[in-house]
Amino acid sequence: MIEQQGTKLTVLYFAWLRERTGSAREQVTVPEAVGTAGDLIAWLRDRSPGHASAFANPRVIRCAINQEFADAATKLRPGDEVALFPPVTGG
Amino acid sequence: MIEQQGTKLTVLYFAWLRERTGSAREQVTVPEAVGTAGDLIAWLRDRSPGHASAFANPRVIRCAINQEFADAATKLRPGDEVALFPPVTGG
Amino acid sequence: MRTIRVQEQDFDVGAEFAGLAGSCTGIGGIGCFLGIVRDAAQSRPISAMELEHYPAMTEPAIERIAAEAERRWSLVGCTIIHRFGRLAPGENIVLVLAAAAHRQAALEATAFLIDWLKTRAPFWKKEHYTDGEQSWVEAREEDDIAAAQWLAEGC
Amino acid sequence: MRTIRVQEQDFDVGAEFAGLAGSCTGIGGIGCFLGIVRDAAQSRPISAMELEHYPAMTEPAIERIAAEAERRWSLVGCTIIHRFGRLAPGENIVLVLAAAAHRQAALEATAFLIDWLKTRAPFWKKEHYTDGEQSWVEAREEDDIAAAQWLAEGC
Repeated sequence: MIEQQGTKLTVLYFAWLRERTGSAREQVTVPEAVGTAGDLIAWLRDRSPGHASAFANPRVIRCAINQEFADAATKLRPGDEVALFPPVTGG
Repeated sequence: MIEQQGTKLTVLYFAWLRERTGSAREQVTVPEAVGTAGDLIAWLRDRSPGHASAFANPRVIRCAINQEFADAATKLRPGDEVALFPPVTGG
Repeated sequence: MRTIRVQEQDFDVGAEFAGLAGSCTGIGGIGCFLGIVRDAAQSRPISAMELEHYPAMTEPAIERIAAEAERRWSLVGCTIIHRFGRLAPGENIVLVLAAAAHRQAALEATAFLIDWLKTRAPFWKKEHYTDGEQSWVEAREEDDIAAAQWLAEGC
Repeated sequence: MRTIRVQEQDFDVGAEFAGLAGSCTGIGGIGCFLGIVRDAAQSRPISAMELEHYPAMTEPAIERIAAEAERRWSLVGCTIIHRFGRLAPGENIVLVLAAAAHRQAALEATAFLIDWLKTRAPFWKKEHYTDGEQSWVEAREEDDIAAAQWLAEGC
Protein backbone atom coordinates (compact mmCIF):
# COMPACT_ATOMS: atom_id res chain seq x y z
CA MET A 1 0.00 0.00 0.00
CA ILE A 2 1.36 3.40 -0.92
CA GLU A 3 0.68 5.87 1.90
CA GLN A 4 0.51 8.88 -0.46
CA GLN A 5 -2.60 7.49 -2.12
CA GLY A 6 -4.53 7.86 1.16
CA THR A 7 -6.31 10.91 2.54
CA LYS A 8 -4.21 13.30 4.60
CA LEU A 9 -6.04 14.73 7.62
CA THR A 10 -5.24 16.77 10.70
CA VAL A 11 -6.89 15.26 13.77
CA LEU A 12 -7.38 17.28 16.96
CA TYR A 13 -8.34 15.81 20.33
CA PHE A 14 -9.90 17.67 23.23
CA ALA A 15 -10.63 17.02 26.92
CA TRP A 16 -10.34 13.38 27.94
CA LEU A 17 -9.82 12.28 24.33
CA ARG A 18 -6.64 14.38 24.35
CA GLU A 19 -5.59 12.87 27.65
CA ARG A 20 -6.26 9.26 26.64
CA THR A 21 -4.70 9.48 23.17
CA GLY A 22 -1.78 11.37 24.68
CA SER A 23 -1.84 13.96 21.93
CA ALA A 24 -3.64 17.19 21.09
CA ARG A 25 -2.97 17.04 17.36
CA GLU A 26 -1.92 14.39 14.85
CA GLN A 27 -1.32 14.36 11.12
CA VAL A 28 -2.68 11.08 9.71
CA THR A 29 -3.05 9.56 6.27
CA VAL A 30 -6.01 7.23 6.10
CA PRO A 31 -6.82 4.68 3.38
CA GLU A 32 -9.46 5.56 0.76
CA ALA A 33 -11.86 3.20 2.52
CA VAL A 34 -11.97 5.59 5.49
CA GLY A 35 -14.51 7.90 3.90
CA THR A 36 -16.45 9.40 6.83
CA ALA A 37 -15.88 10.79 10.30
CA GLY A 38 -17.32 7.56 11.71
CA ASP A 39 -14.85 5.50 9.66
CA LEU A 40 -12.01 7.67 10.97
CA ILE A 41 -12.98 7.06 14.60
CA ALA A 42 -13.01 3.29 14.00
CA TRP A 43 -9.66 3.48 12.19
CA LEU A 44 -8.00 5.58 14.94
CA ARG A 45 -8.64 2.87 17.56
CA ASP A 46 -5.77 0.78 16.26
CA ARG A 47 -3.13 3.47 16.61
CA SER A 48 -2.35 2.80 20.29
CA PRO A 49 -3.86 1.35 23.46
CA GLY A 50 -4.57 4.95 24.44
CA HIS A 51 -6.53 5.49 21.24
CA ALA A 52 -8.37 2.22 21.80
CA SER A 53 -9.37 3.42 25.27
CA ALA A 54 -10.33 6.89 23.99
CA PHE A 55 -12.57 5.48 21.27
CA ALA A 56 -13.95 2.49 23.16
CA ASN A 57 -17.46 4.00 23.07
CA PRO A 58 -17.87 5.92 19.79
CA ARG A 59 -21.40 7.00 20.76
CA VAL A 60 -20.00 9.54 23.24
CA ILE A 61 -17.63 11.09 20.69
CA ARG A 62 -18.59 14.32 18.95
CA CYS A 63 -16.76 15.84 16.00
CA ALA A 64 -16.23 19.00 14.03
CA ILE A 65 -14.81 19.15 10.53
CA ASN A 66 -13.03 22.36 9.59
CA GLN A 67 -14.42 23.99 12.75
CA GLU A 68 -18.07 23.12 12.08
CA PHE A 69 -20.00 20.48 13.99
CA ALA A 70 -20.37 17.31 11.92
CA ASP A 71 -21.60 13.79 12.48
CA ALA A 72 -20.40 10.25 11.87
CA ALA A 73 -21.82 10.23 8.35
CA THR A 74 -20.01 13.39 7.25
CA LYS A 75 -17.63 12.73 4.33
CA LEU A 76 -13.93 13.46 4.72
CA ARG A 77 -11.86 15.35 2.16
CA PRO A 78 -8.09 15.61 1.88
CA GLY A 79 -6.73 18.33 4.12
CA ASP A 80 -9.69 18.36 6.50
CA GLU A 81 -9.15 19.37 10.12
CA VAL A 82 -11.14 16.81 12.10
CA ALA A 83 -11.67 17.59 15.78
CA LEU A 84 -12.83 14.81 18.09
CA PHE A 85 -14.14 15.50 21.57
CA PRO A 86 -16.70 14.56 24.20
CA PRO A 87 -19.99 16.50 24.34
CA VAL A 88 -19.25 20.14 25.12
CA THR A 89 -19.75 21.49 28.64
CA GLY A 90 -19.07 25.21 28.47
CA GLY A 91 -21.11 28.11 29.74
CA MET B 1 -76.17 63.83 60.47
CA ILE B 2 -73.36 63.86 62.96
CA GLU B 3 -69.97 63.64 61.26
CA GLN B 4 -68.33 61.89 64.21
CA GLN B 5 -70.56 58.82 63.71
CA GLY B 6 -69.00 58.15 60.29
CA THR B 7 -65.81 56.25 59.46
CA LYS B 8 -62.60 58.25 59.45
CA LEU B 9 -60.22 57.32 56.66
CA THR B 10 -57.00 58.61 55.11
CA VAL B 11 -57.24 58.58 51.33
CA LEU B 12 -54.12 58.76 49.15
CA TYR B 13 -54.12 59.46 45.42
CA PHE B 14 -51.36 58.61 42.97
CA ALA B 15 -50.44 59.42 39.36
CA TRP B 16 -53.28 60.98 37.36
CA LEU B 17 -55.74 60.44 40.22
CA ARG B 18 -53.54 62.78 42.29
CA GLU B 19 -53.43 65.29 39.45
CA ARG B 20 -57.18 65.22 38.76
CA THR B 21 -58.31 65.35 42.40
CA GLY B 22 -55.71 68.04 43.05
CA SER B 23 -54.52 66.35 46.20
CA ALA B 24 -52.13 63.61 47.28
CA ARG B 25 -53.77 62.94 50.62
CA GLU B 26 -57.11 63.67 52.24
CA GLN B 27 -58.67 62.90 55.61
CA VAL B 28 -62.32 62.00 55.08
CA THR B 29 -65.17 60.85 57.27
CA VAL B 30 -67.62 58.73 55.35
CA PRO B 31 -71.16 57.70 56.38
CA GLU B 32 -71.68 54.17 57.74
CA ALA B 33 -73.29 53.21 54.42
CA VAL B 34 -69.89 53.56 52.75
CA GLY B 35 -68.69 50.12 53.78
CA THR B 36 -66.29 49.02 51.03
CA ALA B 37 -63.53 50.42 48.84
CA GLY B 38 -65.98 50.45 45.93
CA ASP B 39 -68.49 52.46 48.00
CA LEU B 40 -65.73 54.92 48.87
CA ILE B 41 -64.84 55.49 45.21
CA ALA B 42 -68.51 56.22 44.40
CA TRP B 43 -68.77 58.54 47.40
CA LEU B 44 -65.58 60.47 46.54
CA ARG B 45 -66.98 61.51 43.13
CA ASP B 46 -69.16 64.18 44.71
CA ARG B 47 -66.33 65.98 46.48
CA SER B 48 -65.32 68.15 43.51
CA PRO B 49 -65.45 68.29 39.71
CA GLY B 50 -61.82 67.06 39.83
CA HIS B 51 -62.88 64.04 41.88
CA ALA B 52 -65.75 63.42 39.48
CA SER B 53 -63.29 63.42 36.59
CA ALA B 54 -60.80 61.21 38.44
CA PHE B 55 -63.42 58.59 39.26
CA ALA B 56 -65.45 58.80 36.05
CA ASN B 57 -64.44 55.24 35.19
CA PRO B 58 -64.13 53.21 38.40
CA ARG B 59 -63.05 50.12 36.44
CA VAL B 60 -59.59 51.59 35.84
CA ILE B 61 -59.06 52.43 39.52
CA ARG B 62 -56.98 50.12 41.69
CA CYS B 63 -56.67 50.33 45.47
CA ALA B 64 -54.62 49.31 48.42
CA ILE B 65 -55.82 49.33 52.02
CA ASN B 66 -53.16 49.77 54.67
CA GLN B 67 -50.47 49.20 52.01
CA GLU B 68 -51.89 45.94 50.70
CA PHE B 69 -53.65 45.54 47.38
CA ALA B 70 -57.39 45.27 47.85
CA ASP B 71 -60.47 45.27 45.63
CA ALA B 72 -63.80 47.05 45.43
CA ALA B 73 -65.43 44.52 47.77
CA THR B 74 -62.85 44.95 50.54
CA LYS B 75 -64.45 46.24 53.76
CA LEU B 76 -63.30 49.51 55.28
CA ARG B 77 -62.48 49.99 58.94
CA PRO B 78 -62.03 53.22 60.89
CA GLY B 79 -58.49 54.55 60.53
CA ASP B 80 -57.72 52.71 57.27
CA GLU B 81 -55.25 54.22 54.83
CA VAL B 82 -56.93 53.77 51.46
CA ALA B 83 -54.72 54.40 48.43
CA LEU B 84 -56.37 54.89 45.04
CA PHE B 85 -54.39 54.76 41.81
CA PRO B 86 -54.37 53.63 38.18
CA PRO B 87 -52.86 50.21 37.34
CA VAL B 88 -49.18 50.23 38.28
CA THR B 89 -46.52 50.65 35.58
CA GLY B 90 -43.17 50.27 37.29
CA GLY B 91 -40.22 48.13 36.36
CA MET C 1 -29.00 37.35 51.01
CA ARG C 2 -31.97 39.48 49.97
CA THR C 3 -31.33 43.15 49.19
CA ILE C 4 -34.17 45.53 48.38
CA ARG C 5 -33.75 49.24 47.84
CA VAL C 6 -36.07 51.95 46.58
CA GLN C 7 -34.07 55.06 45.91
CA GLU C 8 -33.81 58.25 43.89
CA GLN C 9 -30.08 57.99 43.16
CA ASP C 10 -28.47 55.75 40.56
CA PHE C 11 -26.94 52.35 41.36
CA ASP C 12 -23.70 50.71 40.26
CA VAL C 13 -24.52 47.51 38.37
CA GLY C 14 -21.04 46.01 38.75
CA ALA C 15 -20.96 46.72 42.49
CA GLU C 16 -24.37 45.06 42.93
CA PHE C 17 -23.21 41.90 41.13
CA ALA C 18 -20.06 41.82 43.25
CA GLY C 19 -22.00 42.45 46.45
CA LEU C 20 -24.47 39.66 45.76
CA ALA C 21 -21.80 37.18 44.61
CA GLY C 22 -19.66 38.01 47.64
CA SER C 23 -22.49 37.57 50.14
CA CYS C 24 -23.46 34.00 49.28
CA THR C 25 -21.84 30.63 48.75
CA GLY C 26 -23.01 27.99 46.31
CA ILE C 27 -23.63 30.37 43.42
CA GLY C 28 -23.40 28.87 39.94
CA GLY C 29 -24.93 31.80 38.14
CA ILE C 30 -26.66 35.14 38.46
CA GLY C 31 -29.58 36.12 36.26
CA CYS C 32 -30.18 39.82 35.78
CA PHE C 33 -32.53 42.32 34.25
CA LEU C 34 -31.57 45.98 34.02
CA GLY C 35 -34.37 48.34 32.97
CA ILE C 36 -33.29 51.54 31.25
CA VAL C 37 -35.25 54.68 30.31
CA ARG C 38 -36.01 54.47 26.60
CA ASP C 39 -35.29 57.44 24.38
CA ALA C 40 -38.67 57.25 22.63
CA ALA C 41 -42.16 55.82 23.13
CA GLN C 42 -44.07 54.91 19.97
CA SER C 43 -41.33 56.82 18.11
CA ARG C 44 -42.09 59.98 20.12
CA PRO C 45 -38.79 61.27 21.58
CA ILE C 46 -38.68 61.36 25.37
CA SER C 47 -36.90 64.03 27.40
CA ALA C 48 -37.54 62.48 30.81
CA MET C 49 -39.33 59.71 32.65
CA GLU C 50 -40.91 60.57 35.99
CA LEU C 51 -41.42 57.73 38.44
CA GLU C 52 -43.90 58.17 41.27
CA HIS C 53 -44.36 55.55 43.96
CA TYR C 54 -46.17 54.87 47.23
CA PRO C 55 -43.34 55.00 49.76
CA ALA C 56 -45.08 53.25 52.65
CA MET C 57 -46.05 50.34 50.43
CA THR C 58 -43.22 49.99 47.92
CA GLU C 59 -40.62 48.12 49.95
CA PRO C 60 -43.12 45.76 51.63
CA ALA C 61 -44.65 44.98 48.21
CA ILE C 62 -41.22 44.19 46.74
CA GLU C 63 -40.36 42.08 49.81
CA ARG C 64 -43.50 40.02 49.18
CA ILE C 65 -42.54 39.54 45.52
CA ALA C 66 -39.01 38.48 46.49
CA ALA C 67 -40.35 36.08 49.13
CA GLU C 68 -42.58 34.50 46.49
CA ALA C 69 -39.57 34.03 44.17
CA GLU C 70 -37.63 32.43 47.02
CA ARG C 71 -40.54 30.11 47.67
CA ARG C 72 -40.69 29.03 44.02
CA TRP C 73 -36.98 28.70 43.24
CA SER C 74 -33.95 27.63 45.14
CA LEU C 75 -32.22 31.01 45.25
CA VAL C 76 -29.09 31.73 47.24
CA GLY C 77 -29.74 35.45 47.02
CA CYS C 78 -31.47 38.25 45.15
CA THR C 79 -31.16 41.99 44.72
CA ILE C 80 -33.92 44.35 43.65
CA ILE C 81 -33.29 48.07 43.27
CA HIS C 82 -35.96 50.38 41.90
CA ARG C 83 -35.47 54.10 41.35
CA PHE C 84 -38.04 56.87 41.55
CA GLY C 85 -37.98 60.54 40.61
CA ARG C 86 -37.13 62.18 37.30
CA LEU C 87 -34.84 60.15 35.03
CA ALA C 88 -33.31 60.98 31.66
CA PRO C 89 -33.24 58.60 28.68
CA GLY C 90 -30.48 56.03 29.09
CA GLU C 91 -30.61 56.16 32.89
CA ASN C 92 -31.09 53.01 34.93
CA ILE C 93 -34.60 52.45 36.34
CA VAL C 94 -34.60 49.00 37.89
CA LEU C 95 -32.14 46.19 38.62
CA VAL C 96 -33.11 42.60 39.37
CA LEU C 97 -30.47 40.01 40.24
CA ALA C 98 -31.22 36.38 41.17
CA ALA C 99 -28.38 34.08 42.22
CA ALA C 100 -28.75 30.30 42.25
CA ALA C 101 -26.72 27.12 42.02
CA HIS C 102 -28.13 26.50 38.53
CA ARG C 103 -28.83 28.86 35.69
CA GLN C 104 -32.41 27.83 35.07
CA ALA C 105 -33.53 28.89 38.56
CA ALA C 106 -31.55 32.13 38.26
CA LEU C 107 -33.07 33.05 34.89
CA GLU C 108 -36.62 31.99 35.67
CA ALA C 109 -36.59 33.86 38.98
CA THR C 110 -35.25 36.96 37.20
CA ALA C 111 -38.10 36.89 34.68
CA PHE C 112 -40.63 36.28 37.46
CA LEU C 113 -39.31 39.14 39.59
CA ILE C 114 -39.46 41.72 36.82
CA ASP C 115 -42.88 40.48 35.60
CA TRP C 116 -44.32 40.84 39.09
CA LEU C 117 -42.57 44.15 39.80
CA LYS C 118 -44.29 45.50 36.69
CA THR C 119 -47.73 44.54 37.93
CA ARG C 120 -47.47 44.37 41.74
CA ALA C 121 -45.14 47.13 42.86
CA PRO C 122 -46.77 50.56 43.35
CA PHE C 123 -44.92 52.62 40.75
CA TRP C 124 -46.35 54.88 38.06
CA LYS C 125 -44.45 56.32 35.13
CA LYS C 126 -45.02 59.58 33.35
CA GLU C 127 -43.31 60.26 30.05
CA HIS C 128 -42.21 63.80 29.26
CA TYR C 129 -41.74 64.30 25.52
CA THR C 130 -39.29 66.62 23.84
CA ASP C 131 -42.23 68.65 22.45
CA GLY C 132 -43.21 69.59 26.03
CA GLU C 133 -46.20 67.27 26.32
CA GLN C 134 -46.42 64.56 28.93
CA SER C 135 -48.54 61.52 29.60
CA TRP C 136 -48.92 58.76 32.15
CA VAL C 137 -47.80 55.38 30.85
CA GLU C 138 -50.74 53.02 30.60
CA ALA C 139 -50.50 49.49 31.92
CA ARG C 140 -49.84 47.06 29.09
CA GLU C 141 -52.02 44.02 28.67
CA GLU C 142 -48.88 42.00 27.83
CA ASP C 143 -47.56 42.80 31.30
CA ASP C 144 -50.69 41.40 32.93
CA ILE C 145 -50.45 38.29 30.77
CA ALA C 146 -46.74 37.86 31.59
CA ALA C 147 -47.43 38.22 35.31
CA ALA C 148 -50.47 35.94 35.25
CA GLN C 149 -48.57 33.18 33.47
CA TRP C 150 -46.62 32.62 36.71
CA LEU C 151 -49.89 31.98 38.53
CA ALA C 152 -50.84 29.26 36.06
CA GLU C 153 -47.40 27.70 36.45
CA GLY C 154 -47.35 28.27 40.21
CA CYS C 155 -46.29 25.40 42.39
CA MET D 1 -23.59 46.08 18.53
CA ARG D 2 -22.38 42.49 18.88
CA THR D 3 -19.34 41.87 21.09
CA ILE D 4 -17.81 38.41 21.39
CA ARG D 5 -14.66 37.66 23.32
CA VAL D 6 -12.96 34.44 24.34
CA GLN D 7 -10.26 35.20 26.84
CA GLU D 8 -8.23 33.92 29.76
CA GLN D 9 -8.42 37.11 31.85
CA ASP D 10 -11.40 38.21 33.92
CA PHE D 11 -13.97 40.72 32.71
CA ASP D 12 -15.64 43.69 34.42
CA VAL D 13 -19.40 43.11 34.54
CA GLY D 14 -20.27 46.76 35.18
CA ALA D 15 -18.05 47.96 32.33
CA GLU D 16 -19.66 45.47 29.94
CA PHE D 17 -23.17 46.70 30.83
CA ALA D 18 -22.06 50.31 30.36
CA GLY D 19 -20.30 49.51 27.09
CA LEU D 20 -23.33 47.76 25.64
CA ALA D 21 -25.80 50.40 26.87
CA GLY D 22 -23.58 53.18 25.51
CA SER D 23 -23.18 51.61 22.09
CA CYS D 24 -26.85 51.33 21.15
CA THR D 25 -29.96 53.50 21.11
CA GLY D 26 -33.48 52.25 21.72
CA ILE D 27 -32.62 50.08 24.71
CA GLY D 28 -35.43 49.45 27.18
CA GLY D 29 -33.68 46.68 29.06
CA ILE D 30 -30.69 44.39 29.24
CA GLY D 31 -31.00 40.72 30.17
CA CYS D 32 -27.94 39.06 31.61
CA PHE D 33 -26.55 35.76 32.77
CA LEU D 34 -23.27 35.61 34.65
CA GLY D 35 -21.83 32.13 35.16
CA ILE D 36 -19.60 31.68 38.19
CA VAL D 37 -17.34 28.79 39.24
CA ARG D 38 -19.19 26.85 41.93
CA ASP D 39 -17.39 25.97 45.15
CA ALA D 40 -18.63 22.37 45.12
CA ALA D 41 -20.00 19.77 42.71
CA GLN D 42 -22.37 17.19 44.21
CA SER D 43 -21.19 18.49 47.60
CA ARG D 44 -17.56 17.72 46.72
CA PRO D 45 -15.46 20.86 47.34
CA ILE D 46 -13.76 22.25 44.24
CA SER D 47 -10.32 23.88 44.26
CA ALA D 48 -10.32 24.89 40.58
CA MET D 49 -12.20 24.62 37.32
CA GLU D 50 -10.15 24.16 34.16
CA LEU D 51 -11.73 25.28 30.91
CA GLU D 52 -10.33 23.94 27.65
CA HIS D 53 -11.59 25.13 24.29
CA TYR D 54 -10.98 24.79 20.55
CA PRO D 55 -9.54 28.19 19.67
CA ALA D 56 -10.03 28.07 15.90
CA MET D 57 -13.67 27.16 16.33
CA THR D 58 -14.80 28.93 19.51
CA GLU D 59 -15.41 32.46 18.27
CA PRO D 60 -17.03 31.41 14.98
CA ALA D 61 -19.32 29.03 16.91
CA ILE D 62 -20.33 31.82 19.30
CA GLU D 63 -20.87 34.22 16.37
CA ARG D 64 -23.29 31.69 14.86
CA ILE D 65 -25.18 31.39 18.14
CA ALA D 66 -25.40 35.19 18.46
CA ALA D 67 -26.56 35.53 14.85
CA GLU D 68 -29.31 33.00 15.54
CA ALA D 69 -30.44 35.02 18.59
CA GLU D 70 -30.49 38.20 16.49
CA ARG D 71 -32.58 36.39 13.89
CA ARG D 72 -35.12 35.25 16.49
CA TRP D 73 -35.41 38.40 18.61
CA SER D 74 -35.28 42.08 17.92
CA LEU D 75 -32.03 42.82 19.76
CA VAL D 76 -30.26 46.14 19.68
CA GLY D 77 -27.05 44.51 20.87
CA CYS D 78 -25.49 41.61 22.68
CA THR D 79 -22.27 40.76 24.50
CA ILE D 80 -20.85 37.28 25.04
CA ILE D 81 -17.61 36.78 26.92
CA HIS D 82 -16.35 33.29 27.75
CA ARG D 83 -13.20 32.59 29.72
CA PHE D 84 -10.85 29.63 29.44
CA GLY D 85 -7.94 28.40 31.54
CA ARG D 86 -7.81 27.61 35.23
CA LEU D 87 -10.36 29.40 37.40
CA ALA D 88 -10.93 29.39 41.15
CA PRO D 89 -14.34 29.03 42.84
CA GLY D 90 -16.22 32.31 42.74
CA GLU D 91 -14.49 33.49 39.58
CA ASN D 92 -16.51 34.57 36.56
CA ILE D 93 -16.74 32.06 33.69
CA VAL D 94 -19.17 33.48 31.18
CA LEU D 95 -21.16 36.65 30.64
CA VAL D 96 -24.17 36.96 28.35
CA LEU D 97 -25.90 40.31 27.83
CA ALA D 98 -28.83 40.89 25.47
CA ALA D 99 -30.21 44.40 24.99
CA ALA D 100 -33.62 45.05 23.48
CA ALA D 101 -36.39 47.62 23.43
CA HIS D 102 -38.58 45.29 25.51
CA ARG D 103 -37.73 43.06 28.44
CA GLN D 104 -39.24 39.88 27.06
CA ALA D 105 -36.91 39.83 24.05
CA ALA D 106 -33.93 40.67 26.27
CA LEU D 107 -34.68 37.88 28.77
CA GLU D 108 -35.62 35.23 26.24
CA ALA D 109 -32.52 35.93 24.14
CA THR D 110 -30.36 35.73 27.28
CA ALA D 111 -31.77 32.29 28.14
CA PHE D 112 -31.36 31.14 24.55
CA LEU D 113 -27.76 32.33 24.32
CA ILE D 114 -26.63 30.57 27.48
CA ASP D 115 -28.56 27.39 26.60
CA TRP D 116 -26.90 27.21 23.20
CA LEU D 117 -23.47 28.19 24.52
CA LYS D 118 -23.73 25.21 26.86
CA THR D 119 -24.38 22.77 24.02
CA ARG D 120 -22.88 24.38 20.90
CA ALA D 121 -19.70 26.19 21.91
CA PRO D 122 -16.57 24.01 22.04
CA PHE D 123 -15.64 24.25 25.71
CA TRP D 124 -14.88 21.45 28.13
CA LYS D 125 -14.66 21.77 31.89
CA LYS D 126 -12.55 19.79 34.28
CA GLU D 127 -13.18 20.00 38.00
CA HIS D 128 -10.23 19.81 40.38
CA TYR D 129 -11.32 18.78 43.86
CA THR D 130 -9.72 19.82 47.12
CA ASP D 131 -8.77 16.16 47.74
CA GLY D 132 -6.49 16.28 44.67
CA GLU D 133 -8.72 14.30 42.34
CA GLN D 134 -10.08 15.70 39.13
CA SER D 135 -12.73 14.81 36.61
CA TRP D 136 -14.16 16.07 33.35
CA VAL D 137 -17.63 17.48 33.72
CA GLU D 138 -20.13 15.32 31.85
CA ALA D 139 -22.73 16.90 29.61
CA ARG D 140 -26.07 17.12 31.39
CA GLU D 141 -29.18 15.80 29.78
CA GLU D 142 -31.08 18.85 31.07
CA ASP D 143 -28.76 21.05 29.01
CA ASP D 144 -29.62 19.17 25.84
CA ILE D 145 -33.31 19.42 26.66
CA ALA D 146 -33.01 23.16 27.38
CA ALA D 147 -31.16 23.75 24.11
CA ALA D 148 -33.53 21.57 22.07
CA GLN D 149 -36.59 23.38 23.40
CA TRP D 150 -35.52 26.42 21.34
CA LEU D 151 -35.64 24.28 18.18
CA ALA D 152 -39.23 23.27 18.89
CA GLU D 153 -40.15 26.92 19.51
CA GLY D 154 -38.04 28.18 16.60
CA CYS D 155 -39.64 30.68 14.29
